[in-house]
Amino acid sequence: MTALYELLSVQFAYDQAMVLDIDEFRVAGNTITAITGPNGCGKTTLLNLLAFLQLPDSGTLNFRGQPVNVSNWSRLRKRVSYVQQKPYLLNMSVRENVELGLKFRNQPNNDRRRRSAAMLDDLGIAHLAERSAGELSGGEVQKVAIARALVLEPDVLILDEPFTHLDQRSVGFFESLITLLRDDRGKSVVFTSHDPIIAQVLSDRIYSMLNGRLVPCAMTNMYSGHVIADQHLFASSHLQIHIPEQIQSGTHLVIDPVHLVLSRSPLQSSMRNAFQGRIVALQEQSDLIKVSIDAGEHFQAVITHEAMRDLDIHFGDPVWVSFKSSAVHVF
Amino acid sequence: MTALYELLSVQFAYDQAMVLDIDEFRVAGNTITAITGPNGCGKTTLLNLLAFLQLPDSGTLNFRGQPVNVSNWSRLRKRVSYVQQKPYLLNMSVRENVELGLKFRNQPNNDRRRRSAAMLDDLGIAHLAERSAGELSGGEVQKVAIARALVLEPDVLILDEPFTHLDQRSVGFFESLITLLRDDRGKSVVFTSHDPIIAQVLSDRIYSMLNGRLVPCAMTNMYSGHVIADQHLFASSHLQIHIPEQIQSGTHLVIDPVHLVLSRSPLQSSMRNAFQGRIVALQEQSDLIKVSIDAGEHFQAVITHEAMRDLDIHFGDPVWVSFKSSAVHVF
Amino acid sequence: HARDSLRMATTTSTDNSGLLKVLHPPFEAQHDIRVDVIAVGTGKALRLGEQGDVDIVFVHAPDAEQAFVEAGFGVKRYPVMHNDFVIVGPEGDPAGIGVLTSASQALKQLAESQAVFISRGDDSGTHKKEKSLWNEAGIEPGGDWYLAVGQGMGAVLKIADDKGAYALTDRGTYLAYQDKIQLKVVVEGAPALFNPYHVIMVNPEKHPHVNRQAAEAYIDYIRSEAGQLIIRNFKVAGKQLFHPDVIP
Amino acid sequence: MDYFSQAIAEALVLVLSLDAEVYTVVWTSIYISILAVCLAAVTSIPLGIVISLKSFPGKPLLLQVLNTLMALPTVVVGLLLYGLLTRQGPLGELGMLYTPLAMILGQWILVSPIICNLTVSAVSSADPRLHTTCMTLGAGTWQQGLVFMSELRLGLMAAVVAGFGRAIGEVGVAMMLGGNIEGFTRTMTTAIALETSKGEFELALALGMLLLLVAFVVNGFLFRLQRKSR
Amino acid sequence: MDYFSQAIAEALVLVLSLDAEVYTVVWTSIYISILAVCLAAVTSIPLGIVISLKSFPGKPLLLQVLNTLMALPTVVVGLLLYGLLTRQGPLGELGMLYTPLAMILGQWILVSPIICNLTVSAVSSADPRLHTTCMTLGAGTWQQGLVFMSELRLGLMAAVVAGFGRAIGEVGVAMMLGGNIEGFTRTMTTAIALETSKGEFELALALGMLLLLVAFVVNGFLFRLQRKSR
Ligand SMILES: Nc1ncnc2c1ncn2[C@@H]1O[C@H](COP(=O)(O)OP(=O)(O)OP(=O)(O)O)[C@@H](O)[C@H]1O
Ligand SMILES: Nc1ncnc2c1ncn2[C@@H]1O[C@H](COP(=O)(O)OP(=O)(O)OP(=O)(O)O)[C@@H](O)[C@H]1O
Ligand SMILES: [Mg+2]
Ligand SMILES: [Mg+2]
Repeated sequence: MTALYELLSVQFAYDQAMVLDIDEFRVAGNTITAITGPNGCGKTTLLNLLAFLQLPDSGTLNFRGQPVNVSNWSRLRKRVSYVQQKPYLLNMSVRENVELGLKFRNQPNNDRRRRSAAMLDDLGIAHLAERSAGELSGGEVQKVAIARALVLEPDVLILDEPFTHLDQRSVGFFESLITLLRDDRGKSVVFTSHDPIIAQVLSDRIYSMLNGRLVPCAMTNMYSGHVIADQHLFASSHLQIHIPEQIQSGTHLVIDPVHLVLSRSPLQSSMRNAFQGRIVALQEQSDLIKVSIDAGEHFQAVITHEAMRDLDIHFGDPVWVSFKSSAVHVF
Repeated sequence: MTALYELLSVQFAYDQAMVLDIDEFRVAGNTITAITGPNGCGKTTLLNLLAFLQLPDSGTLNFRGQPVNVSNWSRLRKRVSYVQQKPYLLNMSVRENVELGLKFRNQPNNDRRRRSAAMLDDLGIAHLAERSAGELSGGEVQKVAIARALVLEPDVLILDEPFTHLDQRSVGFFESLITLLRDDRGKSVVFTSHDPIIAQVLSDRIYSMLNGRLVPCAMTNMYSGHVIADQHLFASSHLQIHIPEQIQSGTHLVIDPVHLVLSRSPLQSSMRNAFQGRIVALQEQSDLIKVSIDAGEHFQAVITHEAMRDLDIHFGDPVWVSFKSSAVHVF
Repeated sequence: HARDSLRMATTTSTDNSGLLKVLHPPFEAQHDIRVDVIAVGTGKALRLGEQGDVDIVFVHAPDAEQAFVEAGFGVKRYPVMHNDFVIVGPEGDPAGIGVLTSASQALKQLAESQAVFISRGDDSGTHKKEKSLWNEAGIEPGGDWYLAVGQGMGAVLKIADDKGAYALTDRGTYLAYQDKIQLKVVVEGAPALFNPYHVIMVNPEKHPHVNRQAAEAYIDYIRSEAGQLIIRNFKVAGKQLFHPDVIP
Repeated sequence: MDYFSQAIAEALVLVLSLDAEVYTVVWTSIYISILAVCLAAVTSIPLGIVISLKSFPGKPLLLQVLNTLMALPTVVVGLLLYGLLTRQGPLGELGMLYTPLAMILGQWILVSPIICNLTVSAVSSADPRLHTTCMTLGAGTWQQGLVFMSELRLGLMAAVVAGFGRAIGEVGVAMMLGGNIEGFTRTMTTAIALETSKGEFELALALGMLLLLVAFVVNGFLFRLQRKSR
Repeated sequence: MDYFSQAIAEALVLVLSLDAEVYTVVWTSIYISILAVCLAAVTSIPLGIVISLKSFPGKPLLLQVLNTLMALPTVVVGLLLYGLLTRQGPLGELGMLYTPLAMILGQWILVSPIICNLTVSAVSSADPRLHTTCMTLGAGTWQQGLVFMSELRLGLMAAVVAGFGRAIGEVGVAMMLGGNIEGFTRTMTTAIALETSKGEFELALALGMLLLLVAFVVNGFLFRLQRKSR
């Protein structure tokens, strides 16, 4: 099966400053993809490409195997919906805003009415339908913007920090809605978030961005520091971590939580890195448990309930964290 | 000592719709106050009053004991800084934006330069100083807006969802900055947030809002349902909770986390409410531990390390949650 | 407009006097023709004829008219009526030209005394007359005292009044403005101040769409006894403005 | 102040007398300028939107030219069209000179740069997210134009009102192309010019007041229209 | 097309001959209209900002009146000021009639409603957060006005350009209050009117082209100014 999106050697710059520099990035269909990363790393810019608002300066952007260019992008735009980071509502009623995309698709009037009403009802903002868009609270604006995108029932939903301004109940609702879109409707979702937990829980794939580059893993275990080249070490403020020999430079190091191994005592193994720490947080998450360990740096590991029981580790207990040098990304 | 803010019988309506209806609300000086609540409950409207952007339709709004009115509010505005929910940057450079408030206060040019440069440096956005405000990412805009408010060194800082769009590192930084402003500089902060953990960790006082009314406690343990009046019970979807006799109606019930009592076995006590559950999350927070219990409804309790040790409870263990009927708020 | 129409270009002074308002209705009723009057400067009126945008022109600039006909733009000039130019000036006549009977002498004296003179400066009939008078006097006017304002007659009178200056004007416009200004007639009746009006049909050979029938009917009418009597009887402020040329 | 009180008195007489001649002149002014402005709005608003949304080489130059065209004196527009419509001119055969149609054409040319420029300014001052929002919702070119019109209605209404003021208050085009023919192409402004040249300043001023009254009523009507469309 | 080619040829001659007389006329046009527009901008932009930010009873009426004043025919402005400045009038003693000063005054009156209205429209179309941001930062009334001017500079520049176009292209005020006195108050537009009345249409048109050229240069200058101020 061809990928939904395929980006190869894509670069993008505003004025002179290079903002995106992506070697290879693929999004499979019927998946949820999360993108996290610090402010200004290029998340929004990437989503602008995925929503066909901008074209790469160089490189290839394919959608379902088809190269995107100025001649087809306005047509392709009708197959994706994009909720921008700071959504703009038009100076009309909430209902008219939600119906706008349907109007552009020349849906008949009563059909538009029905679908917008159902959507507003679903999102619990039916009472706002006839309110002017200028008279909404921050969270209400966000909900209307999401409704405006969802009502189009697009193949792909692109959401830039969709949960900002939403209260907890709404966040929960949208989380299940997004999962439902993937599971029951076969849709795909790409979203950004600064909340690593939401990104982790919700997505099939997490990508981290830094300075315009994509790294396929969560930002959870990210440390900044420098490479000590001839010793094959990475020095963060509190730890020295073994890294693969070929890596010569980089200022950030990331470890995927699933590659962390926990044990009550030091392990005799091929894993070059092993640190002792203390369990400072435990959290149930779907069928897994997220464990936070303070070992100079904070590590987050994800283990099963059985593993937890077998290990017999508890909140506050000392514990060892080990991982192979090949499990780290340096960039 | 007179309160910093005092609101008595304050009401505010947009057009016809009543949005604020506050019996009594006081903010003490040199404290951090958090306000949480669902979308559209009136948080922003309340902050607009506290920032002297609007006056109540009726009731009294006092600032340091002095009634606020149209003749003094523009003067009082110079003593508070307000970061709005969706901050607006002017179409000039970042530095000029940050210096704007100082310019309005007729600070000399070199003083403005120095203070804005220092502030941008503190917030890690010195490299953005000469960038045009229109060319920033979402989080960068938020940081500039916060810098623009902080550089004025106001007595009172009012922040509407200040952590939206910020990456995790920046959130952490601003959290410590806010604490520092209170502890070392004697300032006061009022902020809103949808993140109950941030609200809890950061503030001296948490208020919850619902439908324009203020309730002085966190939203963490909030359940919706209805009052069964003659039995003095509140029925949520999963539990029935004993409530004070005088309460006749209400659709929401809230329990302050600090009033929850945990035990390994049922307690013989005056506490009318006792439910059995299971520990599903543990999290270290400053000197305390936050415990989440699933007992039909989710309860969040806060206990000390010693209490945790004495009780000898662990992740996944069964546990009893008890509280007095007088510990609940119904509204 | 279903009715047949005759387009006439005329000078502002003719139209402004109000003569056409009484002269035309009998003609229009009799021939069921509507006369569309386009009142503009003399130069522009002749130009509109040249371009073929009107059927007939009714102006007072003998030399220009001559040239117009000779160039073949117009068929023939018919004298219709005349009145006269006058030189007006501030009360008391500070330049003392009122005693002179020759217009060019009067202008010469004006130039010598450096009294302010306002000129139309717009190549209109009046302006052309003024230039020929200066010519006769052998003077090339210029300097601070000579202001060419390039406007209509009324505006010139207003400016002259404001500045306490002299000006050459047709009598009709002066009579119309008499109440609004303090200027007085200082020189009149000199033969050189004669001001004849002619009507000319635009040449249908050059411009085939010219409404020849109506134009000829109009010329006949305006030179008929009926037309001429209306001209003679037309009065502004109790004074006769125009003297018919066909009837005595 | 005799001058002004007399002018006001004459204005009252004009309004109250309901003279058929005055009525014709007022009506000619109104319908010609309204038609010209409608024509200009229909052509120039879309043009302005397109110009400001597209980027193409020579755009700054085009904008500067459009700005410059706002300085077109009415007489020059009159002269230009005269050159086309005179019997000798390329369109002379149509016999359009000295008809209301010619005046409408002239005022259209006069008003178009104003409406076009102010449209460009309204679009450029709009929130840039308006454009991207339209794109993300899949708007076609036409649909996007309609959305812009509705979203920028305040600014566009100001453009139309400015254009209307220009059209109803101008005299050069009406004079050159209409010819100020009584009962046919005489408008309030050409009548004012005529009375002024006759020295009937008070009457001219009274006509001017009448013109402002008419403009006031038309603007009130436009305002109501705008408020309704909200 | 003889008419137009002749006009273009005459325009070239006008520009290339650098005739002192032509130069005087061009310069008179420029300095009078620029001074009038500066005066109008200085008075009407602040006024427009205040009007749109304050709410007071009668505001809709005031706005409608301001809109109406955009329809002021130039001749009517001329008549009004004439009534004041004529020797018999209340300000006659000043002897201002038929001077450049009177023309500047007249064009100021003419242009002010345009700039004021377009300012109101620019402020009303601005993001409402601009106002609240100023307030939260503690801006005084004056400071806020300055911020609005800088923030809305695009729209305000459009207002000024429209006003300049109106001023340099108008003829009624220049004619009535300036008197078209050669070498003193003759502007390009009054010269055009004069040549037109003489029937020298080609020369008039050539002058019109010259006027547009001048306006083009001035607008280019304004643009550069605006870009610099960014
Ligand atoms: N219009 C623009 N012109 C110039 N630079 C821009 C523009 N928009 C964004 N940038 C810069 O490009 C970089 C990437 O911006 P982008 O908005 O993609 O970041 P982001 O990852 O979405 O950040 P955030 O988490 O703050 O939303 C940033 O450094 C930003 O300053
Ligand atoms: N300008 C306005 N005109 C009319 N109603 C308004 C206006 N602004 C807000 N409201 C309404 O007032 C109520 C309170 O709004 P407010 O912005 O204070 O909510 P909030 O608690 O800040 O919500 P959020 O969490 O979404 O930011 C909402 O129902 C909102 O729809
Ligand atoms: Mg972003
Ligand atoms: Mg809010």
